[in-house]
Amino acid sequence: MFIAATIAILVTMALTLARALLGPTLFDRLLAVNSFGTKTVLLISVYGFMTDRPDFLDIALVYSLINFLGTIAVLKFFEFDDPGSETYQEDDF
Amino acid sequence: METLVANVLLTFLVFIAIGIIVLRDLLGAVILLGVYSLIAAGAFVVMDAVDVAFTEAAVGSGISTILFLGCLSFTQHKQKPRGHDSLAALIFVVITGGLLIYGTLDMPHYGRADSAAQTHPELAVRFLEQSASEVGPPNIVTSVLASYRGYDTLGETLVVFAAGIAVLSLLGLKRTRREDEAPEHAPGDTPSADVDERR
Amino acid sequence: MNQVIGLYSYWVVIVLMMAGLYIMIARYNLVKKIIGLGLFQTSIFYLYITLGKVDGGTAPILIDGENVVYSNPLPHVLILTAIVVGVATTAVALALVVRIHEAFGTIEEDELKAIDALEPDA
Amino acid sequence: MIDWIVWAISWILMLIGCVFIVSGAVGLIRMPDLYTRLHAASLTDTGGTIIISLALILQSVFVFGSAMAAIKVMLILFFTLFTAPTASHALAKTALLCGQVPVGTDGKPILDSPEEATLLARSRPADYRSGQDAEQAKAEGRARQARRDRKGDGH
Repeated sequence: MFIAATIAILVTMALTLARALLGPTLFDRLLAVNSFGTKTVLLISVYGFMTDRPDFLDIALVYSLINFLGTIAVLKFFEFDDPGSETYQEDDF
Repeated sequence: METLVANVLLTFLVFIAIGIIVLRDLLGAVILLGVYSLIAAGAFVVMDAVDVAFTEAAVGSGISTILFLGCLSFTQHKQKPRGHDSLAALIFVVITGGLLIYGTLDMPHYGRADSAAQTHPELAVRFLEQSASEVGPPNIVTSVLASYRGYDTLGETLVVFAAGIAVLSLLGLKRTRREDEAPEHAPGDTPSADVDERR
Repeated sequence: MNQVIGLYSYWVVIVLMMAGLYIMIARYNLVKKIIGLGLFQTSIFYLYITLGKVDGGTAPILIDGENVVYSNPLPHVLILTAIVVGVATTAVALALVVRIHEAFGTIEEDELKAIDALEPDA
Repeated sequence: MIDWIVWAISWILMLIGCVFIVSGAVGLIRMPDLYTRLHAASLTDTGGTIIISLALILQSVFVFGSAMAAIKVMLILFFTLFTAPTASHALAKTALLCGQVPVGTDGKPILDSPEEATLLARSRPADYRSGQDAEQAKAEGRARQARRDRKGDGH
């Protein structure tokens, strides 16, 4: 069960990473990164159960908080900048 | 299975590194660096280094992202799109990487228990067997960090202190937040009035 | 095949290292160079942690039980120190970049060189 | 007997959760614009996390016999339930504020310009319809720009 879940989460992470790398705007990247953080939390929780040592869930806990903090920090950065400017519309790839 | 998970996470890291190279936008690169640290920390958990994973998540993914954002808010956001994909640098990097890969051919394989790092009697073996009776805490990393290598940790603290002093002496304490401008240009913890005026 | 699986992690570490080195050489933007430095640093951390892993081992936190295999704790300790020192280095480098931007108005290396050539005393 | 039931329930929960998160990631790839992607990702993320956490709580109580692990998983669930919707909301709001125009079902933007999206993000819905708040926001923006220009001349 845990192995199947781990594989599913890894596939999800790969798809999310593709969006983070392709994402035309920075907001797409940010969304993908936020989603990726949630997947990392899940992966670590499931992995702890898979290896019979579920003591390391604290790390998943820390990750979920850090992930939220990072996202909000970047969003604040956007908000304090000039909204409506053309800076964040660029297509990079 | 564990090796598979670790290797998949490593492969993600390679893709993110390529993304950081290709990306022209600095803010995007900083966001990708944050997720790079997060994946690295996840892989540290898979490789049994839980303390390192804690630190890497808090410091690498949290604090350094915020430091980069603070720096970017004082400077330009964008890397200028000029031709600087240097062929000489690429050749140099490929040659160096090739030599390093040639050097890894003699290294012990991933997870081998009989390599020199694992079997040295004075280091890892001793820490694993004696630390519970000599120092006490069940977490061996804590015992080594605070007791066997205590001076090392003291030096680390000194380095961090020196870095704090250096940052303060470079940026100064005089930058106070100006009243009327306060909500607009203060994304970092060290807001600057001078830089805004110059812009 | 065995060789490839056993050495894959080292190769990935080398690729990451070279990616960071390439960014530091070929990109003119100073912040981008620091990002490359961060990539390089994290790849080194990875190399050490990889060396400490033992097959079938668990994290080096003592638990009761017969024949428990622990991974090597020594690289973890070294890297804990290195991570904290690394972020201190990054902070100083970023402060330098902010200062350079205040003094010269640019953070592009080639523009800085041009300004420097114009006024050597500045 | 109880073992079988616990295993069956946690298998089913885990499978449903995996389907949720994988479909969310597929939505993240396939959807046409930012706001639809946000919808796909945030909904399935939260749902998948809830269901997988339930499976993990069942496992930790009945199979591993560790109450501590169950409490930790519950804390993770708790934080996710608070932080994930907040992050999604902040992301959507900031995207609108920075002028990301949503796309309609026919593939065309539903607003005329990025500025309009910014004004929409700044106004409350009722005021926006009457247009008063939008005018006020415009005036404020102009005043701020003028202040900045004046300062630029001074130095």
